[in-house]
Amino acid sequence: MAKLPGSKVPGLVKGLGVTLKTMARTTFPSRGIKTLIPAPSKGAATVQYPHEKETPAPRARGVIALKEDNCTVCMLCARSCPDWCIYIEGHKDTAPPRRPGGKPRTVNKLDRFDIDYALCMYCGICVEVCPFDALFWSPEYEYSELRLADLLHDKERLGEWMQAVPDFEPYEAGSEQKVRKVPR
Amino acid sequence: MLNQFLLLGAVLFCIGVYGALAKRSAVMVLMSIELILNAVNINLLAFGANAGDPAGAVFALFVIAVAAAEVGVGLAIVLIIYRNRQSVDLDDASMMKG
Amino acid sequence: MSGAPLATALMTAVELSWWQQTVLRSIGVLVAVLIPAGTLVYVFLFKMMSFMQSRLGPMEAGPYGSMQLLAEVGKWIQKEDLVPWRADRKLFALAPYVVVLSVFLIYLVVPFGPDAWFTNLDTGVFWIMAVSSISVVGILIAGWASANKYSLLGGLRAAGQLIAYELPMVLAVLGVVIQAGTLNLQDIVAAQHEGEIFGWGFIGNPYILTQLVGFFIFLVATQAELTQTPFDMPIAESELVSGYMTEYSGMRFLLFFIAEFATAGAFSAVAATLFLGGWSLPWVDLDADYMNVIGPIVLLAKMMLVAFLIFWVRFTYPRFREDQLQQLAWKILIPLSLVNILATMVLKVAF
Amino acid sequence: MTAITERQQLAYAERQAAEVRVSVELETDEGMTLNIGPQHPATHGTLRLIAKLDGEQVVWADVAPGYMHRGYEKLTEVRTYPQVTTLINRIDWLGSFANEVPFILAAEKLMEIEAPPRARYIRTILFEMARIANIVLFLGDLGVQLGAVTPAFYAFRDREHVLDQIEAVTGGRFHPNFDRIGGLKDDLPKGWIADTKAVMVRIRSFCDEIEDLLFGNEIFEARTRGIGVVPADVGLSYGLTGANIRASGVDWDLRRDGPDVGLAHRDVDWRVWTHPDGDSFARCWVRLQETREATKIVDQLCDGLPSGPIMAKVPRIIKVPAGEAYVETENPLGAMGYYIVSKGDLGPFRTKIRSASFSNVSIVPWLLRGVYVPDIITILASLYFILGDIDR
Amino acid sequence: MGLVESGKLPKPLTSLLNTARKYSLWAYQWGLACCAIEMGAAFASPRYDVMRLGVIPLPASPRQADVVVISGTVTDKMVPAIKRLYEQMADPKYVISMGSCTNCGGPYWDSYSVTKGIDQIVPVDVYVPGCPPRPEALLEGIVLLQQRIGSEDMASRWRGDPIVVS
Amino acid sequence: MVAQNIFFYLFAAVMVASAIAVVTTKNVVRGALYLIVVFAGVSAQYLLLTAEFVAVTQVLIYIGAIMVLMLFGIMLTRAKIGQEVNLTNANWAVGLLTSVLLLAVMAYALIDHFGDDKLPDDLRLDQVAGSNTATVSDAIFSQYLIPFEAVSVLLLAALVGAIVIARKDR
Amino acid sequence: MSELLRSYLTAGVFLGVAVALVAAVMGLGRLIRPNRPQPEKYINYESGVDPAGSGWGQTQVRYYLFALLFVLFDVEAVFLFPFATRAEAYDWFGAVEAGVFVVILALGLLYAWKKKVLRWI
Ligand code: SF4
Ligand code: SF4
Ligand code: SF4
Repeated sequence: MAKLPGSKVPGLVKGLGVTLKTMARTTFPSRGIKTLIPAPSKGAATVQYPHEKETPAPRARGVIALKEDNCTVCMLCARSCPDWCIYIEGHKDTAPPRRPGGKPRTVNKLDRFDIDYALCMYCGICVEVCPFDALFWSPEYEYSELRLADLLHDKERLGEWMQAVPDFEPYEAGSEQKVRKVPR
Repeated sequence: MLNQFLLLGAVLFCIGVYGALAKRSAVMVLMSIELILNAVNINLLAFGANAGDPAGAVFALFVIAVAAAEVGVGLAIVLIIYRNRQSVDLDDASMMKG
Repeated sequence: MSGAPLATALMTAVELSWWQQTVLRSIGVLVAVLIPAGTLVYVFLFKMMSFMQSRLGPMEAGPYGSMQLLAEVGKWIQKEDLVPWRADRKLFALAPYVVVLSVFLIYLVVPFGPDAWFTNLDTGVFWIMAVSSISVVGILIAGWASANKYSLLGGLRAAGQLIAYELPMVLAVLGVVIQAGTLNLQDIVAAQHEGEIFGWGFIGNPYILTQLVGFFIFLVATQAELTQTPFDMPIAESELVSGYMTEYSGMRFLLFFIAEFATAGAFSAVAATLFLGGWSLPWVDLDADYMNVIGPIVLLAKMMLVAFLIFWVRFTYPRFREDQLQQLAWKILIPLSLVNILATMVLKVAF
Repeated sequence: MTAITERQQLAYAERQAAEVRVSVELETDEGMTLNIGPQHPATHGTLRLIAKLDGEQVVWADVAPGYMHRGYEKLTEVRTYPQVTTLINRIDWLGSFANEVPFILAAEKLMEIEAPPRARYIRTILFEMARIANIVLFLGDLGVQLGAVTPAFYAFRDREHVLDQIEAVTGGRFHPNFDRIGGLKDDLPKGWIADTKAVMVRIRSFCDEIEDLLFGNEIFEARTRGIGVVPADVGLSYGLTGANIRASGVDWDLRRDGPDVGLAHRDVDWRVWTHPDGDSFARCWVRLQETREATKIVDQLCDGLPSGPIMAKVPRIIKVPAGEAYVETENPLGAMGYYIVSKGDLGPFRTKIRSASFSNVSIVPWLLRGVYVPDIITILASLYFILGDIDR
Repeated sequence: MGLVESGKLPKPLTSLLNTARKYSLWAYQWGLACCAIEMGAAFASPRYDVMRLGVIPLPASPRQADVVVISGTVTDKMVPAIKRLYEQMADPKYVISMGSCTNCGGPYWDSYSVTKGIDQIVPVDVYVPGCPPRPEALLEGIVLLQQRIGSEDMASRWRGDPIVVS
Repeated sequence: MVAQNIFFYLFAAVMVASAIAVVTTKNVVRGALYLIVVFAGVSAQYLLLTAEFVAVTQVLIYIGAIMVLMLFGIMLTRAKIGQEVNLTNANWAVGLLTSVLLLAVMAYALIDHFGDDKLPDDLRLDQVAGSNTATVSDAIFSQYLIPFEAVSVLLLAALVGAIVIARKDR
Repeated sequence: MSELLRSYLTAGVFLGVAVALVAAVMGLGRLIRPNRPQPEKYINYESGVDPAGSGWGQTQVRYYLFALLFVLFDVEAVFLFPFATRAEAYDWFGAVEAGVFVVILALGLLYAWKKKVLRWI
């Protein structure tokens, strides 16, 4: 491979060509008749963040949302979390019977469910192990803080993320997986 | 009016001479020599102006050229001295021959 | 009356004393230095570079980021400027001044119109060459006074490179001078306007046509003098942090920064004057009064053209290695320009 | 600022003293020493290189690693297998998914589980896409190291699309944690294959662009050709792997020549590129070609993707039977392998990680002797190591 | 001793200076680990193009940097270097802590060689969560920092007393 | 004329001061910088003598070239920063004496001889085409042609010599 | 005072003004910039570790040689400039003379080239 294939034109010129082409494409994106009007903000690959935002993939692991009603304080997530960054406290409580006349059930009520996002490594194990569909991933990512302590989200805050949880997408052809539903 | 230039030249010249005699660092000596040459140039131009003759300017140019050559060779020698024995001190340079 | 003032109108309107004029003109030069420098930074460093990389560049500060530069200046002014303990304080402070001033002095002799020039030296081009070589000293001082390895290496490299490319530049200019038969920039412009190529004087004779070799040598040399890619060894970020600027911060760094782009402007202006006919337009009467107004615009346009070439290359190429850089200068450019000179002499005399 | 604890202050002082000592003893003898790193802009990540210069020429150089040591092999001993999987994403952080594969394969080997074909194919696809994401970044970074800013921007521009695809499947831009013992966490979302093919086309055009912009450039060639030549035998004796050794003309690629570890590379046709020169240019060039090959592999696999389950039968609580297994695969940076010792409980008893970059940098002191300062950067860039992969 | 520290600056001038600082943040190019790649994406990827916000990733020397994004795993061996680099930056200077590792150890919370949180070493202005945070998350952090700068009282920051990190 | 005088004395003062600084400073690099100041002054004096071309040449060659060479030389010989060695040798007194005497003699001679000479009221060194450069050029290419060619040979010789010396033993 | 001097005096005045302005801005900066000394702020930047040694290195002779070449050729250029302004007037005679001048120095470059000075040592 002494010489590169097909470099008849001196590489220096070629290089200039590449950059110039990109510049032209950026400044004058092909928009039919309006092409001649420079419109860099259309031509550039840029998503101007504070003003416009791209939508991450539905599976994106942005932030964990908690469906509080589903959580039976079983602690599986907390125990399988590699960072031990889930803090759960609960107490037993009696709920009215399902059928009238039945005897009251005992249910576990959440007192505290915190996830420390300063420590979380976004691995998704907790969501995976949760047997009762209480944890979901939301692609939301905008929760930077000025104080480290604020990165600890309590169960209310985690609950709020539920709105941002998208539905699961259908699978590619040839798959045998069943599409799950997000409890609303 | 003329000799104020000449006097200036003279002063610079003498400062140069002093430096050339009294300095140890070879580089400093070279600088002093530059001073001398400049003094000479001033005189040349002064006389030239006095006579309204470009010859002064021309010779000043020649002197500058010579100075350039002189610095070049001079510094080269200094470098050799330095490389041979990590110092540019003329006192011990003169002590050992070469 | 001294060398004609910034604009004759100014003179006739109010009869200013020579001193006042001069001060006014000096401020004029400063403006003329800063405006192009600023434009270059914004148009090329920010916008053009971004577009070439399919980005947008500064957008938030002002509409399309037009206020960005003001922000920069405001920021740098309130930035603490540090002097390392081991540095030589006085020289450390002196260096940026030397560099900046050498740039300012270049602008002093560039004409913008038949009467719109600051001072019309008989030794125009020669003067430019002389003052532009002063910056080398400044850079050497900066590198030395910082007492930092990166700075020292960077400073020496920069100096070595600047002098290596000063020479081709001087020689390339020499070709033009031989053709124009004068050092005075104003006359050179005139010569290009009235000149003719072997008797064919349709658009006059912008020397880019007859001095093409010289023009390219000049461009390459300029690129190197600006220490821009592919010749940015002295400030090679991935090798010598920021070269001789490593220890500088605050206003002093801003000075270097301005100097860099002011130099870019200066050399493109010089190139435009020497090779593209300066402020003159073909078929337009040279000493028409309105040229005092149009001239600067024309010159700026030509300047931008040259600057575009320079920056286009800057954003495209990787950088040379130190030795390759020197070899290019000594083994190709200088012999080439020598030949160019000889050829020009012969032709000049022959025709 | 929160006060530094006693312990930290002590440690701090100690380390500073150590640094000074290194520097001083280097300074005692002639010439000047240049510290490149720990956070020299050139080394993304924090390799520290100490070079002794004569003028601009390196007379002696050594690498001071350990600035990114995170104690992986120790950490794996206190994690369960699923937790280890997510942890080791972060070893070579550019080709994350590629890190999971050999570990999972080793575990599967111990448990004598076969992942179903569909899982194997998707694994391989993601494996190759990790390689693309990795090397595309290398190509861009290369430009920056050599002073050309633009290639980096192009690289990041087109890399984004690959990451988008990876994220669409795994949910992580480059820390997927998607591989599971016995299969995969989830299946592909709808329309993914079509998008991926489009992206592969983009990547190929990017390769052409880079070839015009950088590789065709005479300056680039002048900078890299004949610089940092690694003879095949020296390279082998230093344990170079991957593109670095292939660039020295050794035609050896685990994906083709290694034992069949259960990836789908053998089902598709592609070629292994080599280069006779063994200099910096060769290394970069080989990587460029590998990117192209990778895109081809992905395309073919996408076409031939079998249907079926993505998970074999595995117990809910994974306990790996006692035993030892070693599996290595051809990662973007070279051969990467895990040696797992299991005592039959939830996590590995001991893990030895063989990472490619570590052996790749071990040649640096030999390679840097007698080169110029600017070439240091070229050579380091073309060797292409990743700090996390060196120090683990 | 500048006017600013003595806090003798008229309000409008202060806000003017703040605005200037806000839109000209030179970021020091410095990557530590995986997060550095996402930072690189935010800085160098045309899709995110941090230059729009006035963050200019030019300087290679801390002397000319205004903000440093500490991105990635901070090992104990790295700490002194980080501290020195921070201190070598010229005031006013800001720090963005990016990623779980930098925030407080992240995946290596139980590792023997990793520093659990950079804010033990240098004062941090903005914490960006994520492992790695996606580039937009970093952009959000930067916007947050800009808001902070815009409304900050320089006197209190620069009167020499260290910034308290709560 | 008056203005000329003012400027002359101004520059002269600066020059003499920095010239003395050159030979007395303890730091070689600083010395070099003072020397640059002297050169600038000299060039200004040339201007006062209307030798425009030579003045600019002075800047180009002395400041732009020779001093750079000097600085290189200094840095090659390891001028340490803030290094305060005694650069003056044992017999500086002799040197001082010599130069002072020399100055006295010269001053006497000069004042005695040129005491009352005036420079022509408007100095004009630009007879040819009103350009000083052209004048110089004509002078060179008429009666000083041989020296002109000699200079080129001299430069060549210097080049060869310097290279031979500097490249010895490497 | 004569045209010439005035035109250069302009340069002088301009220098003064420029320096004054720059200095003024510097002063402004001094007024509004902070000043927070920190223990390590003033140590030289060396990639974050203690600067090894004094920060001084012996540089190569090659720099000197290049500088030397530059000086000599610069002088040559100086002599060529006046000629250039009058090239026409001298006709062939001048051209030949100058040609000889250039060629002789070109020989010098050639010599340096042959002596491998131009190669990076
Ligand atoms: S994502 Fe991982 S680290 Fe974060 S809370 Fe869940 S299990 Fe723990
Ligand atoms: S695993 Fe699910 S149900 Fe159990 S505690 Fe966690 S969130 Fe609640
Ligand atoms: S936070 Fe996560 S992605 Fe960032 S450096 Fe740490 S491990 Fe890597």
